[in-house]
Amino acid sequence: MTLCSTLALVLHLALATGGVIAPKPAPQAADDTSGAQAAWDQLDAIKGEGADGELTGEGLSAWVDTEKVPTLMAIVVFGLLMFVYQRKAKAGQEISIRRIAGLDAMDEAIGRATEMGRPVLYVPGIDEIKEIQTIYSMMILRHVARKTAEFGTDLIVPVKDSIVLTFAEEAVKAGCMDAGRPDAFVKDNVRYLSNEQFAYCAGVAGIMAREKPAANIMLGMFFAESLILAESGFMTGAIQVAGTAKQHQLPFFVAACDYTIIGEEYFAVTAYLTREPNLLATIRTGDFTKWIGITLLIMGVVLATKAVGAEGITWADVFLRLAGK
Amino acid sequence: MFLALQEAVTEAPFFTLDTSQPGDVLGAWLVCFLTLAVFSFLYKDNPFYKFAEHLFVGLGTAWFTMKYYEEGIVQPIHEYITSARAAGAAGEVFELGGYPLDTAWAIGFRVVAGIFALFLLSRLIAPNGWAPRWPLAIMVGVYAALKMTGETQSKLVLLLANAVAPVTDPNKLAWGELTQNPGWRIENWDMFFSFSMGIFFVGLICALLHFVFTFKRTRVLAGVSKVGVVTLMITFGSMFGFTVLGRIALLIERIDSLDGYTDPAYSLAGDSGGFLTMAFSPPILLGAVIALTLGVGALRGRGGDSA
Amino acid sequence: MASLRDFDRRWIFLIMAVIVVGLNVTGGGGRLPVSEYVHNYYDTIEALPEGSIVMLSADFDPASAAELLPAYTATIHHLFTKKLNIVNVATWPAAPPYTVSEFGRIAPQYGAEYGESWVALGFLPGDDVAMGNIGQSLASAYPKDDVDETPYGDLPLLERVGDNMDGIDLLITMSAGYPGILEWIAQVGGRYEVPILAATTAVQTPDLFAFYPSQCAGFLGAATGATQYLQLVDEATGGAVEKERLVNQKRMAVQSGAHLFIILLIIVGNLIYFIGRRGA
Amino acid sequence: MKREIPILLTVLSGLLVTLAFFTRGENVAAGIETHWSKAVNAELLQWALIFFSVAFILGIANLVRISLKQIQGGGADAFYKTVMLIALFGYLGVGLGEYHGWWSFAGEGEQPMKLWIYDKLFIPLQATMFSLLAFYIASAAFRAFRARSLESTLLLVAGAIVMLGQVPVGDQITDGYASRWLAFLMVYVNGAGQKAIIIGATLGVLATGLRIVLGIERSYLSE
Repeated sequence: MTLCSTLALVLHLALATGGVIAPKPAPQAADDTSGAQAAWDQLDAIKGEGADGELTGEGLSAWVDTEKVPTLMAIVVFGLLMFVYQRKAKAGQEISIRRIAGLDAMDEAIGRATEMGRPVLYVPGIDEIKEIQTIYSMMILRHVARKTAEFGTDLIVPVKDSIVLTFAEEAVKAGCMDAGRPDAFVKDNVRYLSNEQFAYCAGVAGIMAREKPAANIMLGMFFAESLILAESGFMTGAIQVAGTAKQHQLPFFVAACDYTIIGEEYFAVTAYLTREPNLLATIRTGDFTKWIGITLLIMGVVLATKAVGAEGITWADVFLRLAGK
Repeated sequence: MFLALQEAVTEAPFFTLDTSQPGDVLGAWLVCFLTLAVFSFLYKDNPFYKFAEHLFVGLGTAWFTMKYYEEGIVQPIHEYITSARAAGAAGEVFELGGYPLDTAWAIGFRVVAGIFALFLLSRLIAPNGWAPRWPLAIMVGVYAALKMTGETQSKLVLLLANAVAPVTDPNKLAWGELTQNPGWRIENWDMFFSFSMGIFFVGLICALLHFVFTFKRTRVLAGVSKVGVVTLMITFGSMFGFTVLGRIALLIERIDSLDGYTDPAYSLAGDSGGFLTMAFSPPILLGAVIALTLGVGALRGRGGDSA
Repeated sequence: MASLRDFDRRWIFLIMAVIVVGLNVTGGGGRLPVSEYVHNYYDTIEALPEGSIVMLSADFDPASAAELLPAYTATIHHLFTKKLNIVNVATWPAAPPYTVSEFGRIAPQYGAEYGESWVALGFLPGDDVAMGNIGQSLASAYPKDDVDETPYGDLPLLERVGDNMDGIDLLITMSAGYPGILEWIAQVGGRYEVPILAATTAVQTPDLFAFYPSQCAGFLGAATGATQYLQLVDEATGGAVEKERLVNQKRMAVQSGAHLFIILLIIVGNLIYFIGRRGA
Repeated sequence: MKREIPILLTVLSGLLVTLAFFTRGENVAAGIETHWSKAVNAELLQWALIFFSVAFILGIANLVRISLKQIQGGGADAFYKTVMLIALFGYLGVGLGEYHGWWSFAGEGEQPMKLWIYDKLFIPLQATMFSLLAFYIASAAFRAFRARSLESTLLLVAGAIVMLGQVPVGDQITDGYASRWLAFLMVYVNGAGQKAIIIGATLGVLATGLRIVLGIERSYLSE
C-alpha cells in the first residue's frame, strides 16, 4: 500500500506542478509522398474503385466486398500457418506450453472432491450454442467428465439453454466413455434450470447451498450473474476455478475465485489439458499471429507519426487502407 | 415521501390496461410484494423468495417461448411460405437476401428446414438417435462461421487498424482538462500526449505478449508479460469501478420505485393522510408483513433453508 | 481469516440498505463537474444547423432503463430545443414503448409534428445484421413506420432522408449492451461518414474509451454522464428537465455514499486480512 | 456414415456462410448484381433460427418433466413447482391467445394483458434480481478483494479511483483530481488493456471457428 500511495503522490505532484522540460523540435513533416500516391492509385485499380471510392465494377470489386479483403487475408494466413504447424507437430516437433495455474488446480480440486465424497459442479456459462465459448466449454466438459468418471465422483452440470443441454449430455456421456465407465453417466445430473438469467443463477446458487459441491468449475460465457455465482460458491468454501474470455466478468472472478483463467488463456485450455499436438499447433498459430500483429502495429505507428503534418496521400494512408480502414 | 420521478397520483383504479393511466392499485401491490420478496433473500432463503423465484422461472420461460414461437416458427415458416406463395401467384419477383429466386425453390428450402426441425424433436422419442445431430451440426457450422468472420473483421483487423495513431500530433491534446497546464506544452508538441500514447502502446503490446503461450519463456518475455499483467489488472480495476456504479444505480432506482408506491392513492387506509395512510401503503405494509413472518419463523427456529 | 469467513455478511447488506435508503430520504446533491466526453456529446449536437436530421436508436430494455432513460429524455429535449429532426429506430424489442411514451410527452411541448419533425420506425430484429441493413437501405429495412403503418415514402421527413445513411447528419444510440454502440461503430461508423454519439450503461462505458474520440465523438458514460448532461440541457432549455436533473443529482449523492462505503469495506477487509496474517 | 454426415453438414454450412461474408451485395451504379451466396446465407440463418426455436420446446419438455417428477414425489418444493407450472402455462395461454386473436382482455387503445403481466410481475422481479448485485459486490469487497500482490493492489487502487472519480464526493476529497486520474486511466491504460483482451479472445474465436468450419474439430459431436 505504501508503494501505491507514493506512486499516487508522485503522479499528483507531477500533474499539479507541471514542470520545465527542455524544448524539443516539432515533428518533421513527411518528405516525399509521390511514391505513396502511386501505390494508392495501384490499390484503386486492383480493388476496382474510382478516385472518390465509388465502385467501377472491375477488378476485385466485381464480386468481392473489397472492404473485407484484409479480413479474408487474416483468415487465410491464419489457416495456412495452422496447416504448417500441424504438419510439423505431426512430424514430431514438440511444442511446449507455459504454465496455467488455474488448470493445474482443476485436477487437484476434483481429487479433493473425491476425498470428501462431495460432487463437482461444472457451470458452462449461460450463453447459447451459437457462442463459440459455449461450444468450447462443451469440449472442456468432456475432459472434466472423464476425470470425474475416473475418480468416481459425481458431476453436476446445470445449463441455461435447451440446446446446450443436449450438447452437455453428449459431452458428459462421451467423457464417461473415454474413461471406460459409461455407467458413470447420470442423466439427471445434467440439468436444465431455466432460460432466465437470474432464475438460472438462483437455481445454481441453490445447488451450491444444498448439495455443497467441493469444487466449482465455471468455464464459458458469463454475464452479470458471475458475481453471484462466485460469491455463492465462496460461501460454501468450495475450491473455485473460473475462466472466461468475456472481459467484463473477469474482475469478479479474479476477486472471488481461487484461480482464474483470463481471456485468451481460456482458448488454450483443451490444448493444455490434453497436450494433443494438433491443438498445441493451433495455439502456436495464435502466438505467431500475435507477433505479426504487433509488428504491423509498430510499423503503422512509425508511419503515422512520420506522416503528421504531411499533405496529400502518405504511406500511412496506404498502410491503413491495406489494413482495412 | 421524497423526491421521485413518478407523478403524484390522486386516485388510481383497481385494475386497468389503459397505459395513459398513471397506474393501478393491483399492480402497485404486486410490484411491491415481488420486489420485497426478492430482497428478502438477502436475509435468507425463505418461502417468499422461493415463491417469487418460481414465479419468475415460469414467467421467464413462457416469455421466451412466445418470443421464439412468434419470431422463430410462425414468421420464418408459416408467414414466409404464405408470402412466397402469394408472390408466386402474382408473378412478382421474390427476393431472398437481395437475390431473386424462383418461389418453388424458396418454399422447397423452407420445407426441408421444417423436416430437419422435426429431426430435432425426434429426441423426445429416441434420445440416442442419429436424427437430431443433423440440424445441430448445421447450427454449429452456421454460427461458428458467422462469429469467425464477423469478429475477425471488427475485433481483430479493424481494432488493430484503429489502434494505429501517431505518437505526436499538434492538433491533439491529451487528458483533456489535465493539459491546461502550459508547462507541458512546448510549441506545437504536447508532451503529455506523447507520454500517454507511449503508455498506451507499451501497455497494449505487453498485454498481448502476456497471451503468448508456446514461445520460450525467456526473462525478457517474462518481464514483458509482467507489465502486461499490470495493464490488465488496472483495466479490470476500472471495469470493477464502473460495474459498482451501475449496480448501485439499479438499486437506487428500485428504492425510488418502491418509494413512489407510498403515494396515498395506493394505500389501504385511503388518502386520509397522516400515519395510517403511510403505514398501510404497499411497500411499508408488505415490508412489515414479510419482516414479521421471517422474524417469527426465526424465533421458532423453523424458517426455510439457510442462505 | 476464519473469523472473516464466519462473519455474517448480512450486516454489510443491512448497512448498505440503510445508507441507500437514508441518503435517499435526506436528499441533497449538488452540481457535478462536466467531463470532456460529455461536453463533446453536448457540443456535437449544438454544432448541428437547424433542420438537420438525427437518427436516435433506442437499444435498451426495462432492466437498463434506470441508467439510460434520463439520458434519453434529456437528449430528446435537447434535439427539439435545437429544432433538429429525429428518426427513431430500435434494435431491442422492448425499447419502442419508451419511444412512444417519451415523445408523446415531450414533442407537444415543442410543437413538433409527427412526420415533419420526428418519426418512429420501431424495432428491427437481427442485431448487428439489422444495423447493417439500416445503414445500407433505411427504406427496405423499414417499409412502414411504427405508429400507424404509413409507407416509408409518404412521410415528409423520411422523404428528405432519402434511402440511406447519407441523409442522416448524426447517429445517437442509447446503448445497453449487445447490440449497441460497438455494433453501430462496426456496422455503420466504419462505412458511412456519420458521426456517432452514445449514452451507455456503466458496464459498457470502459469499452468505449477504446473508440473515443476517433470512432465515437462523445458519450454519456453511465449515470454520471447522464447527470452531467442533464445539467447542461437544463441550462440550455431554461429548466425543461429540472425535475430529472434534481432527481439524478440526488441519486449521485446517494451513489457517493455507497461508493465510499464499498471503498471502506475494501480497506477494512484488507486490514483484517493483513493483521491476521501477521498474527499467524 | 453416422459420423460423416453431421461433419459434412457442419463444414458445408460453415463454408457457405463464410463465403457469403466476403461476396458483394447489389451495387446499381457499378452494375454489380447480388452474389448467389447471399441468398444461401440468408436461408441458412433462417434455418438456424428455426432449429433454435424448435429446440426450445425440448428445454421446456425437460423442465416440465423434472418439475412433474418433483411434484409427484411430494416434498417441500412441490408447492413452488406447481406455482411455476401455473405461471408457465397460464402466461403461455394468455400470450398465445392474444397473439392469434383467440381472446383479448384489452379495450380499444389499451395494452394487451401479456404486457401488463410483463410490467407488473416480470420487470420488478428481474430488476430487483439485478439490484441484489449491489449487495453482493459490497460483501465481495469486504471478504474477497485482497491486496495479495502488486497486481491485485493495482486492481484495487484503480477500482477505487474509478469509484471516486465518478461521484461528486470524489472530487471534493481530492480537490478535483479524482476525475482527472480517471480520465487518464480510462483512455490510456484501460484502452490498451481492453484492446489486448479483445484481440486475444478474437484469435481464440478465429482458431476454434476455423477448426470447426474446416472439420478439424469434431469433439463437440460424440462418436
